[in-house]
This record gives sequence, structure tokens and C-alpha cells, in this order.
Amino acid sequence: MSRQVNRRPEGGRIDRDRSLGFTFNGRRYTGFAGDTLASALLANGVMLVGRSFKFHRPRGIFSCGAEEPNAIVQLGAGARTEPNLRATQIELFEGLEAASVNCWPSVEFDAGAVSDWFSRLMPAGFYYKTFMWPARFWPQYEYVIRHAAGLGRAPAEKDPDRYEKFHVHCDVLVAGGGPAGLAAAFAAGRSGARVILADEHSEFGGALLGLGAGIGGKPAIEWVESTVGKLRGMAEVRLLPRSTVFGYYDHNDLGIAERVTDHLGPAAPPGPPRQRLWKVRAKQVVLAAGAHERPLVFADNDRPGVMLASAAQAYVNRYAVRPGERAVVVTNNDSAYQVALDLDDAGVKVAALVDLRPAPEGPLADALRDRGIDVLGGRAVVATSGGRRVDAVEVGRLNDDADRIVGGTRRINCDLVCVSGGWNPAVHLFSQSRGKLRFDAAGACFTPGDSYQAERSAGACNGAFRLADCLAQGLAAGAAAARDAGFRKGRAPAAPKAPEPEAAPLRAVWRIPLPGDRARGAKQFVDLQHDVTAADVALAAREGYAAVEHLKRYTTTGMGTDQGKTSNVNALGILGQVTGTDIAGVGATTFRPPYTPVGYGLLAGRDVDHLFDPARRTPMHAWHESVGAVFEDVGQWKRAWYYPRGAESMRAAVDRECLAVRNSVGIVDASTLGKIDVQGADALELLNRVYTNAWDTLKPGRCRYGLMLGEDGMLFDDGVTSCLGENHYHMTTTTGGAERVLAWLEQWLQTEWPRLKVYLTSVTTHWAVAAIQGPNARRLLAELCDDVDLGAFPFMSWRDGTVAGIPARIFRVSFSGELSYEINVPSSLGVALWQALMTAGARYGITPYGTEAMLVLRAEKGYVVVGHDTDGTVTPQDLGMDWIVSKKKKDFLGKRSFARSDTARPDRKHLVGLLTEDPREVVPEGSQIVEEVRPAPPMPMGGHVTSSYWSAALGRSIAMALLVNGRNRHGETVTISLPDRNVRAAVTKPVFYDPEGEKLRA
Amino acid sequence: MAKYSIFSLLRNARDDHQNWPRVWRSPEPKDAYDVVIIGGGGHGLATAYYLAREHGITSVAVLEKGWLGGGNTARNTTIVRSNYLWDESAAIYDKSLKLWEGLSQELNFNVMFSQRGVLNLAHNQHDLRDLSRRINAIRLNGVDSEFLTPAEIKAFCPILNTSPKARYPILGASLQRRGGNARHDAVAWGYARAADARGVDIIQNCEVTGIRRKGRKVVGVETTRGVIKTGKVASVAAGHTSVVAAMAGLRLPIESHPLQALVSEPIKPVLDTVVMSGLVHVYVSQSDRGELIMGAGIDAHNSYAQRSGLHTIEHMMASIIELFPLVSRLRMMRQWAGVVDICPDASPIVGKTPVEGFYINGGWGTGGFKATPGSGWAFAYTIANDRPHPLNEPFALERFSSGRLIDEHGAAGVAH
Amino acid sequence: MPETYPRQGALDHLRLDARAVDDPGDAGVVMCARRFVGKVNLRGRPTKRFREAAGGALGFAPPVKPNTAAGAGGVSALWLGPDEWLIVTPPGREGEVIEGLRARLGGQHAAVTDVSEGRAVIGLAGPRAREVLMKGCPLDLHPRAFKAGDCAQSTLARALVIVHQTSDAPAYDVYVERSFADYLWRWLEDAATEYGLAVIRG
Amino acid sequence: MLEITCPWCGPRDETEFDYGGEAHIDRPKDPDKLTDEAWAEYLFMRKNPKGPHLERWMHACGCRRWFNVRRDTFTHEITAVYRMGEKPPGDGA
Repeated sequence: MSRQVNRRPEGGRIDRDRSLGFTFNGRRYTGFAGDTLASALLANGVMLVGRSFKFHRPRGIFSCGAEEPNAIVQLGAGARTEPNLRATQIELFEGLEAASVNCWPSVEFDAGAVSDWFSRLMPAGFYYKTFMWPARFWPQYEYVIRHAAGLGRAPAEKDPDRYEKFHVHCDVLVAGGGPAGLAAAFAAGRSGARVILADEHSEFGGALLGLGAGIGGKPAIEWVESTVGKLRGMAEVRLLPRSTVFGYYDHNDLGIAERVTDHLGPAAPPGPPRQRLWKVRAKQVVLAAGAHERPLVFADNDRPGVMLASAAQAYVNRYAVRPGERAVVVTNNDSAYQVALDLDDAGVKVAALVDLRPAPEGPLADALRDRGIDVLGGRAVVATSGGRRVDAVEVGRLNDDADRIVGGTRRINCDLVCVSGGWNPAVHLFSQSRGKLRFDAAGACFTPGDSYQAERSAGACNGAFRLADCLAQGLAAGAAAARDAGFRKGRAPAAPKAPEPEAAPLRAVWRIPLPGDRARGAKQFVDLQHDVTAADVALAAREGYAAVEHLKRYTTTGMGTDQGKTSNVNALGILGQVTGTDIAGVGATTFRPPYTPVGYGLLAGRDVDHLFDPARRTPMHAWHESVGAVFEDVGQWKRAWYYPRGAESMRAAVDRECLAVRNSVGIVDASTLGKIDVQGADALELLNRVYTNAWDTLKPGRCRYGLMLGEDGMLFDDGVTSCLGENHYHMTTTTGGAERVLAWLEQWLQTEWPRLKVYLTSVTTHWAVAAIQGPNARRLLAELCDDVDLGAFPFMSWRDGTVAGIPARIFRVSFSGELSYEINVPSSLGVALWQALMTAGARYGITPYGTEAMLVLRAEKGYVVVGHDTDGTVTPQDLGMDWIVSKKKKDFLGKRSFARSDTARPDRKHLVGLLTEDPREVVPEGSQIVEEVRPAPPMPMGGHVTSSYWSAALGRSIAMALLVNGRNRHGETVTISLPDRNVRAAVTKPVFYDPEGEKLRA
Repeated sequence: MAKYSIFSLLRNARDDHQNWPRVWRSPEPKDAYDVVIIGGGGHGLATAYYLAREHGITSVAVLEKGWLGGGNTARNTTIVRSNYLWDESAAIYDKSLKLWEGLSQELNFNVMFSQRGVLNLAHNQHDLRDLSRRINAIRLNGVDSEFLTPAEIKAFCPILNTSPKARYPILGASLQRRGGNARHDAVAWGYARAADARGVDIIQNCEVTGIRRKGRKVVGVETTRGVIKTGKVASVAAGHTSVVAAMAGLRLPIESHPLQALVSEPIKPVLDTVVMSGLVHVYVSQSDRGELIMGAGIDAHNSYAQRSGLHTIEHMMASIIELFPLVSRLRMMRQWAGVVDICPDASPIVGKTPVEGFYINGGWGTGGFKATPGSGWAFAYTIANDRPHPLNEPFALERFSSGRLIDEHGAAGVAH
Repeated sequence: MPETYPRQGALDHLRLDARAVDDPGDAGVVMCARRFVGKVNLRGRPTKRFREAAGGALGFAPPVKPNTAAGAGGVSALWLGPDEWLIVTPPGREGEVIEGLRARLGGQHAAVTDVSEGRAVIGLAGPRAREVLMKGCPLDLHPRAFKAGDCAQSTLARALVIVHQTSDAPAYDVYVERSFADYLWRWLEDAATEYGLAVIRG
Repeated sequence: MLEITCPWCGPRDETEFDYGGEAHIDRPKDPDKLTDEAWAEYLFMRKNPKGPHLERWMHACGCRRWFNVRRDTFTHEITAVYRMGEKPPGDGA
């Protein structure tokens, strides 16, 4: 275990009493509570943490936050391993294990680094220009490319963790808990508004945690603590630390990813979820997301030891870590001066501060000079040297246009290079909200322009980089947001004072020129994660990929896991330079959600495993389970498919079930059928409009079958509707059609026919339905029902009565072609009814049958199932059901479509029966009928088999098909082409059993 | 057109890549062209390319309101397959697939067409019936398609959850081995470069604002960069077909909907095929960069906004984890939406219109990318000859009056 | 309906009684299955005549303010739409309510339908009950927006529900279609686990 | 996710609603008198504008009432909600 060699003896927001052990790349280290993995590694002197995506160049910790392009690690092992996390955002916990990604065998000696030797052959987009010959080799090329790509690894086991969601509404959502965000939340919260303040870090304060600045004459951190304390005291303010506002969607709908227990590692308690997704609908939003420091683009600016200046500052101040021993600070703006001072305070030797601006002056420069630190104006770091860590920089003098290095260069030894190329406001959420960005020439950055949704930006993300401005903007934005959300008291409190020296303007230099003797070949990185260099940007522009999106896609700039937080603006600047347009003319790339990557598990929440999707149960479900039924999924319903006895095969079970119905009596759970109660003076008129047949003659006590069509004339649903009384009907639909039909009828009633006096009520699940079918059905019913005259209860009628003492509504309808009663009872009595029928039916060998037997039985009768024998392209005429299409009614839904030229064709596909020449042959459903047998495809097809079964009752196979001109081809023999052979079958009428319907009406 | 190869790469490496030529010109629009193509996406550029290559028509302008390939070409999930149910669809999509198979060489631009196979999963008896019907129809149309059992699925794609205990267990799948992915941007760029080399003017940042007619005949287009005279205007503006058609005075049976997609962070290879599931509404593949690319069904409402949302992807992600439990700890890196033109029968409209000289190629719905070469090829024929090629004849606008729809919704029995 | 038949509630298969406690103690969430609650769907335009007739039958007028409930004498009416209410009665009293309504509404364009068995009712209470609902329901359930006496139809996880807040404690009755009851109970139970769940008798 | 104000239930998430497409397409009074083309106009042809769109929504998970919305299909801004049978406020779309 190594010592924390770079830990400062005191200070920092770490808890030195809580020492935490962790391993990185197999070596054990210790850090402190409050550390990130990155700060702990730096404390232990570990700078080299990863390898780049393309060239496998050594890379070090570059930032201290979400923008990190280099320090990408695989966290943990086994089922909880997680790829591609940023070491700068991982809070240290005891037992943490992490490893570098994308390197083999180790980060120090990475075999993939050979690709750096060939980097000349791999400019941007090189793969579009090669790997084309010979064409058949592409899969091999691609195999190599694929295995070289990718960063970390997916776990090999199922995720053991839980993810939770919250829907929440608020008046003001504040995104970001730095000075502006805290101020905004405070101003909004004191108005009484419902406020959510979310910040991605473990504690609020943002940049103030890493700065030594003062507010109101006290250290800034005291203001942070006092403000957080006040916010905690406000009942309607919700503080969400470790929570990233990652997405800003339509109508102020925002997503927040809260990391609830990630920071606890194995010590996480079992109760709470690992992460929680907050789905927020906010009346008003205040964006206070801060800013990211921008690197400078110079040769070999990717060496470990090159770091954002503000990150170095945060490491020394917040984490009490010295990221190096001897630093060079290079900047084009004032902010890095304080960094140099803080480094010096921390005992890091500052070898020089290199300022691109010609004549650095002011109190900060003076302070540095007072400490004996070289301030080199008008100069830039042009290159670095070193192996796995920077060991020196070369500094040269810029000419006035900053496009040339004049004179020689000077070498300065250092192991840390702190870079600052200015600041990019974090406009991601603003841009996601659809706000328009504008380019701010003074700050050389994109700032929020016109808002689009109910939001306002405050602080650094709004281009305000001075603390006093951040506080003032935050307070104003929070107060205004509360006011706009309806809280009148929303007046901004006065901003505390936060003195800062006046800042001098920055000098935007997008690419530091190379000394004349090295104008070619040097790698000046723009995108560290994807190894995109300034030369790549220039190449793209030269080839014509000059549109911003072309540049991004061709070079892959900004397409890494950091989404270009440190690279995009520099790339645009260089593109502008190369193409001779200014950056404002080049335009910005689109910021797409999420701001930082969001876990899949989090997005799925608890909609996994048994809660993935509801399994709908009928009232008799538990009974079916208890007798070992096999279920099938029908939509969300679980339906009993068949009831095997012992080791019985499905075929044997279904045969047995079918024969029981044909020979005695079977019972089937039909509860899933859709049921709609239709009432009102115009109920009959509605039926006439939505069904193809006429309903005027349907008397109370009687039932009628009907077809519903879409307006395109195609079959939509079918079912039996019964007349319960004057203006009162009970409509049934298919199982899958229940919701659809109700919605369809409601739509017509509400939108097109509002004058019709009809009320519809779904009673689908109010009723449990047990259907008894078979020649013994009447005898069975008679044993349990003595208040209905079964002798005067004809087919297609219904009666109210009592079955086994249970009040029931009995429909004499049939989907099997047998004598049949569908007995409806209130759902809570479904099991009681079922059991009574089973008990009384024992003497008849009553047999429960499932959906498969039901399908066989109906196919024997030639009854179609909508969605099984039809597919949305089938008319009633195609099915040979002209008999149910009224010729008298002037109109009904879908009628007009029949007359269209294609729909009226006499040779459409018609429903036919098929009897295979070999009666034992059951062709698979979905088999195609070919019109001409050829040795090999293609073969012209004439239709397909829609239903196909073994019919135990008939002792042979039966099938139905949709066949071109089929109605006129009865008696013909057709060929069904299976993958391995052909089957011949005779075309018949699609009725195989009891064609006269004698059993039905018995 | 300077030829791309390993040799040109070596030669240019010697010169530090300073001498690569431009992939396409940036011409000013001329006063007149024989053909003006509205829309510089894959289909429009392919149309231009085949007009020049197959029909010798090089006085062609492709007008793109933004950057070429910036619409749905840049936003789709890059799936290529031809496993369609109806004969008409099989013909045009398989023509397309055959063109894909030689496209990198044809264009001398590596479009990275990767035939890693496309799996369509079945989760219930209804799915299985439908799958069987499709597999047989596809096979008999001379297109490859085979059935895989759950055990074969597991062997072919080990990370799929084939447990029979899943909420919607995988009961089978169809596999089209010739299907796969391609690099979407490269298709637009490759066609653009090749069309440009044959004299086609590709004009970016040029939005068409009106279509000029004399009687029932097209005579030109108005653009943000001036009026262009032409006798033939071809709309290939995926997502915006209705908007362009309205300029020609036409209403179409098309509605524009958002289609959302997302990618994960790049990981080492875990998925070496394309997996689609209609029941749980997702499709997923892994890119050469290592990202898992996935999409779902369309959002219900009309939209031109290219806006993504959260609820759609939450649903999508639950489905993805149901299919691939191992991806739960991966992370979404980017999400976006495209705007797709949907026809009532989920098939495209490719052909002539009642306005003489105005041609439409649109309504490809969620599946336009795969059709890019075939669509461009057939559409070029239609424009050049002023009559449809047999491949696209069934996809005429008239089918909505005659009722001869080509219903490719896939989910049989659902009222569309 | 007399209680002479072995009726089964939508959640009986979960054997909740076996798990029920008399004192929920410090459980964050308390759940129960409310068995056999009577439910009647009432339709009709809320004209004066309609409201008087319905009010006469119920003892109170059905509320016309959207997303509110009204009630008296153990019977309540939940607003479902501008011409639709769910009348909720104690177990077994739905019959008399139906008869009363039909008798008084005769001659009007109205519909009275027994839907008692179509939906299950899950009682949800306890200090963390609101948070459990927030996990899956997009409604604004904050006390400023949703109070005792309010009801709303919405989604909860992947089920359609009616949420009726019965007390400011808070306590809710959640109505869900019977076939989804098993799913929703399991979902709620899973959601409540982190807060400590007690099951009580309905 | 859109927030749609149901005329009865108030603002609710888009997921509670069903979309019904273009509004104010009246079913022809006498379909038999129409040509195939005119019938196809009613059945299939839609304005599908980029910009303000009059459309129908139904509060499927709430009160199940259909109503009309004027929504910009590009900006997603909803500028009017009105009940069935009412005319769009102002000059329509």
C-alpha cells in the first residue's frame, strides 16, 4: 500500500479520520472520505490512468468533473461492474476497485500503442477510404476494427441493483448548486414556491468548493453552508445533491439522475435504490450549470500532467492534493492567475505562468511576480515533452496575429501543465430546451440567447464569470422564476459582496502555432478522448466536410462519452480559422440529451423482471394454475392454453380437450372477451352504423353476431351483441379488441355523432365467463339451473337465471359449433361457478379446455378469428361473409370502401378450406401456397395458410387459407411450399364439421 | 474523382494528408437544370447518382436546405434488411440489398456495409404465426430468411435472454443473414462524392420555398438562393414530403412523426447482429465504434420537431433490459429524434403525381435507410423515363384511391 | 347480493390476510385490499333535473367539479368525466343504489351500470404513501395540488387507475381494473418495501 | 413529453392521452356519391403541416373525452384547447 505522497498536510474538504482503501489496476492505495477516485489517485502520485481511443496514447487526469475525457475507468467487478465511469466523478469508498479501460496488458505497457506508430495512416475518416479491397475481406477488417474499438466492458451477469423513479411537479427547478444556483434557490424558496435544487456533486457550492474566494467578507464556503442551511429550513425546497439534471425536454419536462447509494459502494444499505430518476414538470426553470474550462491546443497537449487549470486548483484546495511538483500555468485569460497563486500556496513550485496576452498586468500578475513567479506575456506553450508524463514544456513567442511563433523556444521543466483557454458556459440544458445560442466574442464562447421555454440562465452558464455577477444573477433569476410561477413575493434579496479584481479580456487563440521547423506531423489534440487533432479538423475542412455536423461526424470530434465538453468549441474555432470564417458564422453543434450519460437500468426503473409488463389475470386464473394449465400470452392477458394431464403432450391434451367438447362437454374460460354495456335511445342506431348488418329486428332476449369494419372496409373486430331490453345492449368484442372497440365507438360518438343518445360502459372485467360447450351442455346446465326454461332457450338468445345458486346471465352462443352456454357471473363468483360446473359436470367427464382447443374447434366450423385469419387487408366478402353485409342499409362504417376498384375486384384473396392429400399432414400456419412449383425460389405465391390444425374429431388435418380467387377454386388442388418439401392440398369450403349447424341448434 | 485505396492513403500520408481533394464541390446554383432534386439525404443523392450513371442525365441539382445527409440519413439506426412480407416490397427492398452488397466498391467509398444478420423475435403464438408467414413468403420471393429456435437464437446471439420465464419469452426468430448495418453518414457522402464526380451540382444551404407551375406542369423551383428553372422536380425530402408536396398543390396520405433513437457509451463487442422485437417495440445493434444503437416505435403525434423525450426511451429501455439483462449498467450517451413520413399502409410512395414533372419519393416511414440504393435507382428510372419502373409501380399514389394498399405494418390483425 | 356464495376478491390469491397485522407500527406504508366494494357507473349530463334525480337517490348530488369526490352515508361519487361518475358503496349496497338511481332517472338520458366487480380497490396509507404513488403516477400529488376529497384518473406504473385521496394523513384508495390488480399490488408492494410495508385487513 | 391541458381535467402528461390526428375532418354525408378519389381524400389525405395544426386528442387515461388542440408541429407549442363541436379560436390554424 503506497503512501499518499501528494497529499497536503492539511486543508481540503476531506475527512482525514476516515481513511479508505481502494485498488486501481490491481494495486492497493488509500484515500480519504471526500475524495474522488481521481483526487485519491493524484494523492498517491498516480497520473497515468488511461489510454486514448484510437492511438492508445498514455493519458492522465485532465479535469475534476463531468468534462473528463481521459480518466475513464471500469468500476467494480462481477455483476456490479460498470464501464466507462469518469474517475473525476467517482466518490471514493472503502473497497473500491477500478481499472483503466482500452489497454492491454496494462495501462503502462499497452500493446495497442503500436497504433500510434501508424497514426499517420489513420487521419480522420481514413476508414472510409480503405478496407474496400478485396470486398470479401470486409468482415475480417471489421472484426479487427470492432475489437479495437469500445472502451469498457459490459457486465456478464444480471444487474442486482434497484432503480427507482419519482414523478414530481415544482414551481422552480434550479439546475446546478454553485453560487448562482444556491442564490436562485434561496430567492425562489423564500417566496414559498416549490423549489427543487439539483446538483451533480456530493455537496453544494460548485466552483466555490475549490476556490479560496470570499463572499461578504467571509470565506465563500461559509456563505455556501449558511445558504444551504437556510434552504434546508424551507419546507417546500427540496435539495438533491448527487443529482444531475441531464435532459431538458418539451414543456419544461426535465430528467434528473440521482445517485442515491453509488458513493457508498458495498456499504450501501439494502433499502433505498441505487439510483433514482426524477421526472420533473417545472413551471419555471433556472439554469445555473456553471462553465467548463477550455483547454489550449498545442503539440502533445495530451501528455499526462497536462490538466485544466481550474482542476489543478480544485485538487489543491478542495482535495488537498498536489497534482504535481513543478507546474507551468498557461492561459489566455485571468482566471488561471489565482490558480498559480493557489498552487504556490500549496507548495507546488510554479515554474512560470505563460500568458498568451502580450502584456499581463494588474494585481494578480503583480502578486505572482512578488512571489518570484515568472509571468511570461505574449508567449504560449507550443509543445510538451516526456514519456508517460510530461517532463517539460517548450515556450515560444506569438506574433501579433497569433499564427506564428517568432524566434526560438525555451524549455521549462515541469511535471504539471495547467491550461486555461477561457471558459465555456455549460449551455447544454439551455440548448436542449431549444434556446438559441449566440457567440460572445469577448469571452470567445457560446452563451444563451433567446429562451424558448419557461427558463432563465444565471451565473457562469450565462456567461457571467465573476462571482458577484453570479450571485446577483442567481438571486434575480430565482426571484423572477418564483414570480412567474405565481408567487408574488418573489422579489430578489440584495446580493452579498464578492470583491474580485477587474478582469482583462482574454485572447482567443484556437490553435497555438508550431515553431516553423515543426510545422508538420505534430499532434495538437482537440478531442482527447477520440484522438482528434487540429490537423484532422483542417483535413476535414480541406476535403469539404466543413459544415459543423460534417466536421463532427467525419472526425468524430465531440462524439465521445464526454460529448465534447472540452473539445467542441476549440474544434469550431479551428474550423473557422481554416475556412476563413469566424466561429459565429461556423455555428454550434447541437447539444443532445443527456448532459452526462444516464444508466439504462435507471431509465427502465422497476419495469424489469416480473414487473416489466402487467400480466392480466382472469378471475379463474388461480384455478387454472392449480390444475397445471399451460398459459399463453394474448396481449397482456395470460390465458390457459391447454391443460396437460401428467406427461401428456400438447397434441394429446388438445385432442382430448377437443373430443370432450365434441362428445360430451368442455368448459372454457372466456372472461377475457371484451364486454360493453350500450344504453340510450339511439343505441340501435349506433349498432346499425358500426356493424355491417342490420339490427332493427333484434328483440330483447336475442343475440346477433356482427362484424365491424374500419372506414377502409377491412375487418376490424367481430362479436355477438345481445338486446337486454329497450335501448339496452350487451356488446362483446374479441379479447384483443376490447379497449380498441370501446375507444373506436367513443370516438365516433363524441366526434362525429354527438347527437346520438348512447352511453357506453366497459364491463369486461365485471363479468367472469365460463362457457360450457358440447352435446351434454344442456344436461349439465339443467342440473345447476332451475329457473330458466332450457327447452325454450334457443340458439342466439340469452336468459337471466341462477346457476349453482349464483345469479348469472346465460348466453346461448357458440364458438365451437356445439350446443353451448356462455355463463356470465360477477367476477368474484367466477371460481365458485367454475367449481360448481366442474363438480356437477364430473359425471359427464367435463373437461376444461384452453385456447388451443378453442381454436381447433372453431376452425372445424370455419369460424374466423380476427387477427388470425385476417390481417387488416381482408373484407367480409373476402371471407365469404357477404351474408352479414347488409344490402339495405344506406351506410355503415367502411361500406363505401367496398366499391373501390381494387376492393371490388372479384379475384381478391378469399378464405378457403384446405385438405391435405395426406390427412396426417398438418402444415404450419403461415405456409405459403405457390401457384407454380419451381425447383427453387422465387415462386409466385397465391396465398397463405391462416389456420391449420389436427382435427381429432375428423381424424385428419384441416386448414384455412386466404387464396387468390379462392372462392372460385373449390375442388382444385394447390401446392403448399414448405422449406424442405411441397404439400398438396384440395381447396374446399372453409367448413369441416357439421356444415348444416345441426349440433349448434340442437 | 481521385480513387480511394490503401495506396492513396499511403501516398497522402507521405504528404501529411495535405493533398486530399475535395469530396464534392460547392457550386452556385445555375439558372436551369434538367432535374432538380429536393433533399440532399441518402435517397436524393442516390437518385442523382443513378440519374447520372444509369441514364446519362447530369444536368441535375440536388438542393439541400441544411447540410447534406443531415436529415434522417444522419438520424437513423442504420439497419439494412429486405425481409418484407409482400411481393412488391420484397422486390424493391431486395433490389436495394443487392445494391448494398457492392456499394462500397461501386462508390469507391467504404460505407461499411456489414452483413451481420437481422433477427426478428417472436414472443407469443401470434408472433410465431406471423413470423412463419413472413419467412415463407420471403423465402419464396427468393430472399434469404430462416427460422431459429430459442436454442439456436441463444447460440447466435448469446446475450439475449431466452429464458422461458421471461414476461414475454422468446419463442423463435427469423434471421436474415444478408441483413445488417451500414455507416449512415458514409452512404450520403459516398453518393454525394460519386454524383458530384459525374457532374451533379449538390447545393447545400439552399431551401426550396416554392414550386412553380404552368397549368398542371412544373416549370421551376423557388429557393432561398433564387429561382431555378426545370421541367422535372423530384421531392426526396424524408420527413417533409407533405411540406414539399403542398408547394405543388398536393395533399398526401402522409403524416410526419418523431422517431426516437439513442446510443450507449462505447463498450467492447457484445452484440454481433441486429435484433428487432415488434412486441416490445425495440431494435438494437452495436456499431463499429462499440456503441449500442437502439430505437423504438414512433411517437403518436404529428411533429417536425426532431425532439426527443424521456417517456419513450424509458419504455424502450425496459424492453431492452427485458431482452438483454446484461445492459442494465450501461449508459445512454446520446438520444435524438428524426422525423419520419408515415403512410397508412406503412409503405412508401415512389412515382409520378397528378402534377406533370413532379415526382415524389417519400413515406418510407421508419425504414427508409435500408432502401436508399434501390429507391434512388428506381426513382432515377422514373424521372428519366417519366414512367415508373416495375419495381416502384406498385408504390404509386393511386393506390390510396383504388385500395390496392401494400400493408407492411407487420402486426397482423391490428386496425391501422 | 347475499353473502351466501364463496366470493373471491381480486387479490385473494395473494393470501394477504395471512400477512395482515393489527398494528402497522412505524411502517412507512400501509396497504390493504378492499374487498367487494360496490361500484356503479353513472352517466348523464349534469342538468339540474339530472342532479336532482341522482341527488335524491344518493342523498347528495354527484360533484360537477372535475377530479373531486362527494359523498354521504358511506356512499361516495367520484367524478370521472363531465357526464360520468363512479358511485362507490359499502359492500352489498350497490343493488339498492342502482335501483334508486334507475327509479329516479327514468325518462332521462342516463345510464346506470353495475361495475362492482370490474375494479379492485387497494387502500394505501402511511406517512410514505404519497411517495409510493409518486414513483409511478404522473399526477401532482403535492398537498397543494391534491387533497383529501380529490380524485383523479391517471396511470400508475403500467396500469390505469383512479386515485381517490380519502384523508390528508395521507390515505388513498386506488382503483384498478380487476385483471391488473395482481400486477399493481405487486408493483406497490415492491415500491413500498424501502419504506417498510405493513399489510392490514381491508 | 408534452403537457396537454384536458378541457376537463386540466394539465396532464402526454402519456395520458391518445392522439387522433387532424381535426375537423367531417365524415362525408353521402359516401356513395363520392368518387374513389374523393373518398380517399377523406380516408387518407392529410394536411400534415409544419406549423400550427388543429388536431384531436382524447384523455384516454382520464375522463376519456375527445377534444381539439391547436399545436405547432414544429415548436410543439399548444396555443388553444377547445371542446368537440367548437370552432377553433381566432382564425383557426
